[in-house]
This record gives sequence, structure tokens and C-alpha cells, in this order.
Amino acid sequence: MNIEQKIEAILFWKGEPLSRKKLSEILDVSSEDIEEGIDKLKAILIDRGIVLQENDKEIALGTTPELSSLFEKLQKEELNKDLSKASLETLSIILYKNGASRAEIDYIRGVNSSFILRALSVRGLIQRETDMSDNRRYIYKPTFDLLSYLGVKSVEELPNYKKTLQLLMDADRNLEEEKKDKDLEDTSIIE
Amino acid sequence: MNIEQKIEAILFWKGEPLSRKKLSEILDVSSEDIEEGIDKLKAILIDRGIVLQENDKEIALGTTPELSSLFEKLQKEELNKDLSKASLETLSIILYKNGASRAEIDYIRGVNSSFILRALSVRGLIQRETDMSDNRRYIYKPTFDLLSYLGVKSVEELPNYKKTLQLLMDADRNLEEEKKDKDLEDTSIIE
Amino acid sequence: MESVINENKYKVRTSSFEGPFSVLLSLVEEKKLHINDLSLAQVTEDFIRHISTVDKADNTEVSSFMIVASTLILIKSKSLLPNLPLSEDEEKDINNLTNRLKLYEIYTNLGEDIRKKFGKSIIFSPLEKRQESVVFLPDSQITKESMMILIDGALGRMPKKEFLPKIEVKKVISIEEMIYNLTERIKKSVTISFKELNGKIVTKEEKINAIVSFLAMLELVREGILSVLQENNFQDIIIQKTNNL
Repeated sequence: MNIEQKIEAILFWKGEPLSRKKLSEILDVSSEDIEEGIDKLKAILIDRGIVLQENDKEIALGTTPELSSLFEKLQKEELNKDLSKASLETLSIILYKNGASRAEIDYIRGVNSSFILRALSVRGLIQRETDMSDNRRYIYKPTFDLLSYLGVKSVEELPNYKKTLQLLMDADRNLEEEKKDKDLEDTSIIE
Repeated sequence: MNIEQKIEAILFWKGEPLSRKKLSEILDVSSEDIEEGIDKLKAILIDRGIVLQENDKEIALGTTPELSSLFEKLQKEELNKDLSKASLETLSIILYKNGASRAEIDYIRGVNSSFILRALSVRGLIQRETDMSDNRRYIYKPTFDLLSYLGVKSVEELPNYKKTLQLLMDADRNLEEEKKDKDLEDTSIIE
Repeated sequence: MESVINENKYKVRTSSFEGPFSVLLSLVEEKKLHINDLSLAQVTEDFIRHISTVDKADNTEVSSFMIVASTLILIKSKSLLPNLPLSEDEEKDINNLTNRLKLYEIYTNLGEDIRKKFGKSIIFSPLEKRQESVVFLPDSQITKESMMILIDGALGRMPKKEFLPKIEVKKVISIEEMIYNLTERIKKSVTISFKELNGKIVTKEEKINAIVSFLAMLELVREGILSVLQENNFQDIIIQKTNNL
């Protein structure tokens, strides 16, 4: 049995997202081998009923987005598809930056975002993680549920992803020079 | 999307055996078409991590027997793992509320709890029931085993029960109000 | 006036708070303009007027609008009085606002893409599997006491409605009030200096008032009631009554 078959079987058995790290522990192989296995599995699953979703850390299996309406009918629980303007802004920041701190989100939106971040966390569209580069702060990241609602396997599949990243990098550069602590303070008054 | 992809997706999503009859109903095709689809799916699943299991009536997706010892080991690991603080906190809410919906738990915790609820069910600490007042949602209740493990005959015997219940009811009221606010929110920008 | 916004159009509700960037961007886009000093100068009055519709009970809201408003006033003044000297900080503020608004615009547009895609073709995760022969596996961490402590903690961390930011509201003079005061004082004396009009500007509140009165002055200039004289770059601005008052 080869590695991609094993990965597929474990993901199927688990029925939840699983980290690459955990997979390499379970299968007792290097992270390079896992990456290779994931790539092969992705190729196998092209044009199948099942798709492989991924973010930086985890992977998961789901149904192909093409069958969305079929499963919506079969699904018992009602889906909440409404997003307010504030939610859309906040989600687009978190998605296209692939994770953002509250200070960053507040700065971009020019308002305090603590309530909207809580509401989106409760809906399971974003999740809070400790920032790897600074463990005193949190990073809000897109969840698999969010990617699922958007029908994408990863953030790279978002509309105009590459083009937008370039655009955002230019805009960030312009701001970087003038970004003052003062602005962060002004917009993040409530804790 | 061809029929074998659809069958694969449905079986994957359901995770349980499904009758051929039910499949032909869901997909609105003849039983001959279903047979043909199953045969094609079988061929596709050769050399995959997932296998097609069947008897006269039902079919299901499963994992290959080769991996059964691995899954036994993983299952054991998972069951004997210490519960996380998040899991224990979720459990405390289910106990004091004597049954709570996922939305209610998520609202109190400020994060999405779906994977945690699954883990608690697997260990027999909580059980899922359909909500009598709204059959599209589930209520998670403490099991009898859990209550006896805690040495209480009912949740009312939990320490500080009355005061805590009051706070939980306040939280429920806020959740209801926020839902109402949300309905207004969508129409608040008058064009 | 040509650029009056419909008072009902930007009604702000606390639950769906439209922030200053959102309001400013709608004003610019409504005029089908790009974000730059020129377009921002054009929408300054509309933006200031919008502040009067912001829920005054929420101090955070008003102050976040005021910060943006003060920068807009700078942009406006510069466009009306090209000789007006601006400090390095003020120039920076102007640049910063323009750039931040451009960045905000990118994300608002992305938000539109998200709206179009959200919920249209969904990837479904497998259903929760039916539990067969569940074994009861408790954990020694589960005790009556730990459960009580944990639920206390969870309930304590919930945001409390009554603790929403409702700090005492500072009085902010409305633009209409200010125009009225200004007109009255100008009727009395033909020439009045801007500094004289505002007294010494020290506190934040006084600064906001100065901003509002300055804007009111510009308003009157536009309506042809006043004419503004600034003899030298660093000198005080002299407001003078025109004959058609």
C-alpha cells in the first residue's frame, strides 16, 4: 500500500481535518514524503466525487462542489448564507492575507472589529490561533468550513488570488512607511 | 458529473451503508444505471485508499482491511487521550444547561465546537438527540454514565447550579436578541 | 446645494456599524471618482454632515469619525487655500488616509467577490457517523468542582452588553450650530481673525470645535457670504464679510 492510499484512508476514517504533522507521525514518514503523497492524492482525486482541501497546516476530504445542490437538499440542518458588509470585509482580509491579527484587521477597516470577529468565530468561518512569530498575539485564519462555503479547495483558488496578492503587497508597502502606532491605538479602544 | 462520481460523493458524505434503492431515489435514475455506476466505481476504487463494500442490498465506502490494525491503534490513542480544556469547558456547558444546541454552546464559548462535540460523543460523555422544538437541529445532552461518574442524580445537584442556570438563561436571551438584530442588520442601509 | 446626501441613506445602526472608511468610500464612489486628494476634498462636507447622523451615545463611533474628519478638513483647506502651510505630520496624515482608503477599497471589492461565491457551490464534509457500541470513557479531570470552575470561566469571558463602550459623551458642536454662531459674529464685525474666533486651541475638544468652525467658515465662503484672506503663508486667516450678507 502506498502513501497516498494510506493518507486517503486515514482522512476518510477520521472524517475531520488532519494536520500534515499528525499524518507524518501516524505513518512514520518524513514531511517530504507526506507532501509528495498529498500531491499524488490531489492528482488522483481530479474528476472524482471527493476533493482534497488544504491550508498551511491541515488537509481534509470533502464532496465535490459541483454536487452542492444535491447535498443541500439531502442536508438536514439549515445553512446560513447571509453575510453582512462588515463580515464580508473582515473575511476578505483574513482570506486574502491568509490569516491576520486583530490589530491588522482594525487598521484596514478603520473600526474596532472585536464583535465581528467573535460572530464569525461562533459561525465557524474563522478560527483564532497563536501567532507563530509572536506568541503574545493571535492570528485569525480561515477555517475549512469557510473554504467549503466558497467551494474552494484552498485559498489559492479564490478569485483573482495571485493578482490580488500583488495588489495588496503594493498597497501594504505604501502604508508600511507611514504606519504609525498612533493609528492602531485610535481604532482599537475596546478590548 | 457522471453517476459513479455522484455515488462516490454520496457514500462518502453519508459514511454509512446505503441501499441501492435509496441511491436510485436520491439520484433519480433507474436501478440498472445504479448497477452500472457501482461497477464503474468499483473499478475506479481499485488501488485507492477507500474501498467499496457491498452486500445484496446495501453498499458503503470503507477502508481496506490491511489498515485495520492501524485504525485500532489510532482509536485507542484517541480514546485514552486527556480531554482538552476546550472539551471540558464544552462538557460543563452541556451539563449545567442539561442539554444544549451547538449554536448555544458556540455562542457562550465564542468559537465553533463541532469537532469537540464529536469527540465527547465518541467517549460516551454526551449524546445527541433531535431537538423536539426544531427537528432541524440537535441537542447534546449529558449521558447517565456521566452523571453517575460525577456522583449526582441530576444536574440540579451540581455546585452553584441555580446561579449558573440564571447566567445561562441570560446568555440564551442575548443570543435570541442578536438573532433579531441580525435580521434588522440586513436592511439597515436604506438605499 | 448640489452634494447633499439623503439623510436616510446612511442610517447607522450600532449592530451593523458603518465605519468612517465605509462611509467615505461610498461618498467617493457615489460621485464615480477615484480616491485622491481632489475627490476627498469634494466629499468633505458630506462626510462631516454624516457625523451628525452617527449615534452620539457611542463615543468610539464619533471619535473614529472625528479623526478621519480632521484629516479631510486639512485636505479641503489645502484645496481651497493652496498657500496654507501644512506641517510634516499633517502631510503624513493626508497620505496615510488616502492610502488606507485605497487599501480598504481593495478589500471591499474582494468582499463583493466573496459575496458572489459564498454558498453557491459548497463542499460538504462527511456527516457525523452514528456511534456504534459506545464505551464510557471518562477522564479524571471531570469533577463537580472542575465543571463549576470551567463554566464560570466560560460565562465570565462572554462580552457583556452593558459594558459596550458607552463612556460619557463629549459634547461636539453640530455644524449647523457653528454656522449660526459664525454668521452672528461676522454680522457684528466686518473682519475677524480665525484665531480670534476660536480662542486658544488646547484640548482635543477645542480642536474638534476649531475644525468644525473652520469647516463652517469654508461653507460660508462657498455660499459667497464670506471671503477669506490669508495675507502670508504663516499668517492668520482673515475672514471678511462680503456685501451680499
